[in-house]
Amino acid sequence: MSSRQLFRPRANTVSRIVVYGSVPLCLVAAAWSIALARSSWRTQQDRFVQQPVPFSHEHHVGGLGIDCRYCHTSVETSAFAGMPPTQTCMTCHSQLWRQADMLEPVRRSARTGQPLRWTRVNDLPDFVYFNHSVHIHRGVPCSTCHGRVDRMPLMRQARSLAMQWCLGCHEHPSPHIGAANPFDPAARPAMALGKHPRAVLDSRGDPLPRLLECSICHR
Amino acid sequence: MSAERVSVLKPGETYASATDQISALVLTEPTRRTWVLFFVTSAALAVVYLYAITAVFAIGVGLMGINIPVAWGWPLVNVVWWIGIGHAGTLISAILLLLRQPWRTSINRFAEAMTIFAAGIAGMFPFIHLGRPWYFYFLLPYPNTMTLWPQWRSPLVWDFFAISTYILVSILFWYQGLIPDLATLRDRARTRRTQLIYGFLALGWRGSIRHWRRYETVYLLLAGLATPLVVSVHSVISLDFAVTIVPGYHSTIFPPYFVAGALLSGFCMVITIAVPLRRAFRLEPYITERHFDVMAKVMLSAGMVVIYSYAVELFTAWYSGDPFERGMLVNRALGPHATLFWIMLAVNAGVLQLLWLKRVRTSIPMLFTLAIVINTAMWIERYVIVITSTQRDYMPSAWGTVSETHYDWALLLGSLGLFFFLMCLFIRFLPVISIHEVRELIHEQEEQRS
Amino acid sequence: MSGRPPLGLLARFTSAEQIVAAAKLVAAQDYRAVDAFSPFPLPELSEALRASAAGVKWCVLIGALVGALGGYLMQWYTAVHAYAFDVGGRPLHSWPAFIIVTFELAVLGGALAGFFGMLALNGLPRLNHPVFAANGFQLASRNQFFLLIESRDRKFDPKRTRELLDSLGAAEIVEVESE
Amino acid sequence: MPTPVEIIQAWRERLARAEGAAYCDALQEAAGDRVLCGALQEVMPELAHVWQRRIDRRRLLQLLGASLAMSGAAGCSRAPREKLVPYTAMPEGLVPGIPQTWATALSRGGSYAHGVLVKTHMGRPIKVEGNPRHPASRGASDAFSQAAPLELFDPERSRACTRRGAIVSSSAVLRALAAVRDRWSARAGRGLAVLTGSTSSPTLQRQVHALKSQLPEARWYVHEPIDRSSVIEGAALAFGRPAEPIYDFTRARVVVALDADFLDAMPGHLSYARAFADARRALDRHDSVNRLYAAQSTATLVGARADHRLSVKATQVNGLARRLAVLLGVIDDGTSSHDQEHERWLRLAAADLQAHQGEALVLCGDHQPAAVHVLVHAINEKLGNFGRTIRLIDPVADASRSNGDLRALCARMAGGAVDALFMLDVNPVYSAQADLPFAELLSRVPFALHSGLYQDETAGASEWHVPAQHAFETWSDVRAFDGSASIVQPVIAPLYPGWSLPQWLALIMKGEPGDAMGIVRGTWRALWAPARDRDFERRWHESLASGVVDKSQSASLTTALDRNWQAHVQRSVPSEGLELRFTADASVWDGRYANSAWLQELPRPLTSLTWGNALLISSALARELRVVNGDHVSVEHAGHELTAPVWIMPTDYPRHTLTLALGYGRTRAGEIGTDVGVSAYRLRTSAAPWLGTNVKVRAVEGHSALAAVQLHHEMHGRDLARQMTLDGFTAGARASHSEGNRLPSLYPEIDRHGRYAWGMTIDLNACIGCGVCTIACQAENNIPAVGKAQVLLGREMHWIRVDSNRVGDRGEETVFQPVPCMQCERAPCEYVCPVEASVHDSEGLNVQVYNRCIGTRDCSQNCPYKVRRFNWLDYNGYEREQPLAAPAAVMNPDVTVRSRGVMEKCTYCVQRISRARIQSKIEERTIREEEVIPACAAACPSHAIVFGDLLQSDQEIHRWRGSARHYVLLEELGTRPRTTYLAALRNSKPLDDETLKS
Repeated sequence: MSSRQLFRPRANTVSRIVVYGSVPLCLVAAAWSIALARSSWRTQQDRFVQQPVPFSHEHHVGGLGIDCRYCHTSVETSAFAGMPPTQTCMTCHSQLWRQADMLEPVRRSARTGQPLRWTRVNDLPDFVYFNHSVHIHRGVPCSTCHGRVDRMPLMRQARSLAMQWCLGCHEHPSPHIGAANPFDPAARPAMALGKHPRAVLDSRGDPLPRLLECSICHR
Repeated sequence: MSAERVSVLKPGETYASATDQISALVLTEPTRRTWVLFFVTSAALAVVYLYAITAVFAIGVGLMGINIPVAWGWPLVNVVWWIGIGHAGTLISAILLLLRQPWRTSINRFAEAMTIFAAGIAGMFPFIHLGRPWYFYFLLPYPNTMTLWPQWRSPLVWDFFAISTYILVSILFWYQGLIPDLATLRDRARTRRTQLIYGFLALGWRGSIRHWRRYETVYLLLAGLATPLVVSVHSVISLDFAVTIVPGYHSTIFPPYFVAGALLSGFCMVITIAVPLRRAFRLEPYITERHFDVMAKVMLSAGMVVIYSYAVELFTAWYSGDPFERGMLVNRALGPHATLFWIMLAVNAGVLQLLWLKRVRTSIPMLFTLAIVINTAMWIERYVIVITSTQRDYMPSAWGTVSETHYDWALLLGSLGLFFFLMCLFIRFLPVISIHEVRELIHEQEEQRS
Repeated sequence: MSGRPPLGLLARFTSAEQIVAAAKLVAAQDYRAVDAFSPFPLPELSEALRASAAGVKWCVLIGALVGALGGYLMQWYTAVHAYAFDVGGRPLHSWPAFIIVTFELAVLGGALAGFFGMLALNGLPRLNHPVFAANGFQLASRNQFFLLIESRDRKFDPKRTRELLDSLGAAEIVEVESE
Repeated sequence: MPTPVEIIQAWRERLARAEGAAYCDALQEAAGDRVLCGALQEVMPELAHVWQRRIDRRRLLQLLGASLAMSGAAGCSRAPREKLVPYTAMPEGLVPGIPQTWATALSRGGSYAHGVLVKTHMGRPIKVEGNPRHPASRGASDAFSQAAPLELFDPERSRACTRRGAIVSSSAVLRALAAVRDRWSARAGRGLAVLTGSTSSPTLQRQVHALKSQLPEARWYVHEPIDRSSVIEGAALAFGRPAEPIYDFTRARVVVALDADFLDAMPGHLSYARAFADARRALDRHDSVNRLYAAQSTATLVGARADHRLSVKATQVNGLARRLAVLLGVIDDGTSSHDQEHERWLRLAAADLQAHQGEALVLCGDHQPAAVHVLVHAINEKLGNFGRTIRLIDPVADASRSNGDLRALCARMAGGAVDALFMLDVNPVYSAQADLPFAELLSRVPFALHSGLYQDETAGASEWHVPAQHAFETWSDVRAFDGSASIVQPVIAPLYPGWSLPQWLALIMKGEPGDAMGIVRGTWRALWAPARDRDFERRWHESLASGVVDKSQSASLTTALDRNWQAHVQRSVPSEGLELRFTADASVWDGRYANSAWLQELPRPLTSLTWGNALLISSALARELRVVNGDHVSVEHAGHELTAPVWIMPTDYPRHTLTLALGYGRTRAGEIGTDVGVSAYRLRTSAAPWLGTNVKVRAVEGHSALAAVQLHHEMHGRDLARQMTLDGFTAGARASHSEGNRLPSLYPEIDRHGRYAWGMTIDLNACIGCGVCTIACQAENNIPAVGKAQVLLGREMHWIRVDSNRVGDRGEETVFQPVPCMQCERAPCEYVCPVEASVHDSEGLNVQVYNRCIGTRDCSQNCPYKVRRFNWLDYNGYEREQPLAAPAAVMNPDVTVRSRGVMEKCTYCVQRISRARIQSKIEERTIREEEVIPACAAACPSHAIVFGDLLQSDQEIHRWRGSARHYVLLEELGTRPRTTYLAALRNSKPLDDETLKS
């Protein structure tokens, strides 16, 4: 049998990296996957999507100052805020920008009766039951979840919409509610204006922990 | 004591002969036809296993024989059975080490391997049985965007931790035991490739006496940790059942009952493997009749505890006067699966008694058959516990049962295939007997003589 | 041969008794930088060379404590504070239910710490070590016993040390090159 | 308007252009695009079978895929972003996301309607509730109306006009029609025959009248497999004019039902069940409780609930009625019943009736011959029950203008006098009596047209088929058992081409369908004859809004017994040998509902059989024949033979009677309904449609597995479904063993600080075991049907099961027990769940978080009530096509559709609670009692389920829980259920000797 070394000295380092490095490696992998779940790649946050018509909230809300409810009619009464029917667009655009190519899909829809097909931007999983009306009624400003749409030339998802994010408010609702006019893009919750909405909530609704229960959002 | 120590090994063995002979099994021994036969058959079964798992994942657990009320079927039976088999290894290596039982030396290595493979397979079944296995990680405590954590009151979570800890610790224990022998193989290996492989796995072990000192200490401490662990594992498994309110599950005797059952089936499996191994690789000098005799005694004592547990269950049911408990027993004895119940009793309470006879304990063929028969009966015992309990529990209107499907069989036989497949590989590539401990034993024997 | 002084002298003994006796004498002549290699643990030998295992014991203890404490705190925090659920009306802090996971993690912690501690304190893995180059050292894993006196020992003297080892009945004495 | 070819070409190009996810979108859209579907139908009639079978996207994709390279298919791996498709013009009054409710009416079988409220979601009808303002419903509904939305969206509904199976355009039908019209209109309608089911529609009656006057030679025939002809005939014999009796159970202290299942089989059964239950509600021990005597010739719900039950042959009922009449002195006739048991039962009943003149009620089953009805009328007359507990009205389904039934039609067809036959909403080829060669005669008719919801047997046998419109798609009107009328209004635009019944009559008379609403309005304008147009509009809208036409129930007839009524009384001797009873099926009625997976899987009352019928036989007979459940026997009756599997009934089932339900053995019902069970029509003769006598039965080779849901009806001495005797109850006994004290527990008491504490209580004394709660729950909660094979494995998914438990010394009495989730306060299912998928909320709900569940099933293992259900396979068709999966359109958007591997269970309709909670928060008030009613409680005919908030002491549930009948199921387990029970009551008459003295 050879009496020569089986391994070169370098092998020591290699083997130590392999043995002792395995543990940190696992941790890094875990951290990476945890980070990935929060990345915008996963949550689709701040991603722009192709729409049939490049509708600009910045122009209509910020510029013209049209109220949210003009298009999203059921936001105060229903779970679903509502998407404007073609008619709503045509109330103005039968007069304004009648030739604009940009608006051709709208006019076609009005002509043929074939609806516009928008791509959902703020999309919750089917097993989550979010209700707009009750949040509006509690005075949660639209901007809390949708961001400053009056500054969005194209619509994008302003928040991660992860459960963690929902719970952020549901755990401590007080700082997020009681806005005088939730529809004002610049609306701010009561607390930010020095009022105390905690009382507001209790006088109206359930004890706070209720808001963390599964059955509030899942059915 | 001393008399024992001597008689464990056949006399006349030296460091050199032991070292050469055992390492030769791995390094120089030509591949035998029996081994190939075993290997191919078990590999084939392992493929069946993989197929069945894939199908169940892709189509649903509905492929197996389960329903409401019998929502836990063969997979759970298999978990309990395999985990039981996974007990003997650690017991032999850890507890007997603490008890300074020299006879463990020749069998602990492959018993530990057996433990790891069995526990690993046992660990797979809970996931096979999950409705949505792709979400298994919900059981892990990790920071997630739902801010949810495991529900720590659930015995299933305890299980998850117990089994994974058990597997990890067993692997550590086993690997540490291997290190000096890997060094031995490194030094005996003829080809460069094998030298490099064993050399790397040996982590550069050079037998320094200072290393040996720490090595021994940690080995003892690991044994000390593994001992309560091995007892805890099957106790925790038993809690899956014991903490429920199902008649036939809800019973305080379960933890010792399950541990004893585990030892019984575990030792059955050790014997089942030891016999052919010994024959095939001429290990008679190292695995002697005495080993079998002792293992048989362990089986017997464990078996008696199991019988006692049966008795306690019967007594409690009768003495409590609880109609549901009684109904459960009536169902076991006369219900749809009564035959299995009686087979279980006949074998585990009846046939087992043969082990009182020394003739039986020392006759290898008889012991071998007994081991296999009892192990089967132990599987049946788990079947009786898991399935016949919810089959007819509180509300007769909800009673019902369901019978197994091809997939249940495929998963059971397949898992056996995988197990023996891994054993074959182990036998071929690693020393089946702890070489350095044999050397130590020889050394002690010499000291005795001088 | 490199210019640097050799690592030390390696003496081969053929039996356990010999090397134990030898080690005792060498220690008596208060050589400090001495190591021995044997195919199996020899308690007398390690005593002779005052090999200590205190370190690994601490590793295991600390590992186990960290596991246990971490385990229990994790359960308590997640179940009571992070996200408290009403589970069948059970108390949030159901300590009896937390014991098992705590125990399992204690064992896991201890085992991991023990194993890796043992490797670390032994300076393993170390695939390349001068003694491997020494002639016939492979037998250290078979039936031969080796005693190494390192040249860094202040009492080390190439000539006298070799004589000493000779007198102790070494079957063979080789010089181990330094790395 | 582009040609079909162009349309398809356009799609080809669009798909060819699309890539990846966009490609998926396009395909999805294509699958949904009706224009494209229509086009494909027209250009590829060879694909007709595809349209006749279930549509499913995948098959459509295959078709499209075949015509172009599936280049972008790889993109399907990642789910495409969802689309938002707003209206182009928003319908007025619609608020997206908030369901609308419309009042209309549905009729079980053909004629007798009950009012319903249809909940539509974004225009899709998804749930049906009873209409509280409708006399026949009183808020309850039956299984068929619960399944109506599924029927509406059944992809196997007939979707196109066909001629000999090939798809043709509706214009082609009109052309062909025009041709034949010329022929008959030239001959005053000679050769024209119209076949419909029996109808109570005023509009149809008016149109038929018009048809007759316009075309005197035209013929109208009525074919209703399950009719009441003998009832009407009986009244005619007794009173000299056709009439129907209406019962008032609230006033009846003693009810004697002679083979009469008024809880299930009779028109008005919903309101009867409610009235009957109310009359024995007895929360307090001083409340009065009625007493029910029931003689039954097969297993019936009335028999199960009876205080005194008697099992007889159907032919013995006449004898019983006679004897009863004798005992009451109605007629005199020496013969006394030979059978001691019968005599005893009769004397008890007679004594009770005597004691309660004017507040008693005797009734007999619709299937009993007219002679028995005559006797019963006489008895009621004698007891002075008319005007009190019973009144007569004109027949609701007036058939006086008809030229007879199928037999008459066959005779005419045989004479070759029919050259144009319209079969509207009927399926005679399947349901014709065995002795009528209808199919054969039909083949000789030159012009045969069938209109129906499905491409059924008759459609297959007739040259022309036109899809009919579903009751939710069209205008019509219909009347209830008491004559009150409802306007049937559409709640959704027709999904497929076709015409409604009124339009068909218009087509036949005028040649064009006209507009259905106009026709119906015409009728009511004529009926109301309003002074001013405004009055009409007001009444019209009131009727639509309330769902019932005000003051439209028929007036009571004041008629005395006909002078020589006794002439019609018969002295029929009971038949020797075996008798064969035909019954309407609880799930498919006469076969028309056969293609509904929900109904097929709904356990039949008492037997708990699903997916098919079986020949019910007594255990004694089974012993003679040496057969076990499922073994085949051959039944031979009047020269017709049929092989059927047997189902053995418990001890109290009449020994010499076989029972076979109608409506099975369909051959062209669709993928779901075809070849399920055996067709009783093959044994049924037009001479005796309800009863076969001298039936021969012998065991033959063969066995078929019968999918029963409940395998054990005995309780093995466990006190689960409890029953008290009325005497015990009035004496102050309690049903609960713990006397209301809570059992001790090692755990600290729970205070959940909830604003509400929901609870449910189920009255076993009111439950009639009909099982409507089960299917109502299924419809509300998107519960999948799993099919016979899975049911056989014990994997049915119903969240609330109705156990029928045998109680009493000989297990001869039945107590029904609906078992939903108990919502235990100390739920055993929760602490074993490793992932918090099963947790509690502060309002006491044991919630199941589907999206968190990983399917360990430990919760079900640990549930002592075994009320949890598991998705063993992909039942909802997420991953691959599932023939039984309900179409997405019918799904309730408020409830998660569960995927494979998830545990599910009753959560007190948490979606309804949430909706109410949110509304109450917005209005800053607490939830009102009537705001949250779970689907099961809402549908229950007998108001056996009450739900409410335990914290608001003024709610009904508190009165229920205060009752001495209140108890907790398996209380000793300490699970603290929120769902509790009221024990059933048995009000048997004490045996005093003089009543028994003969």
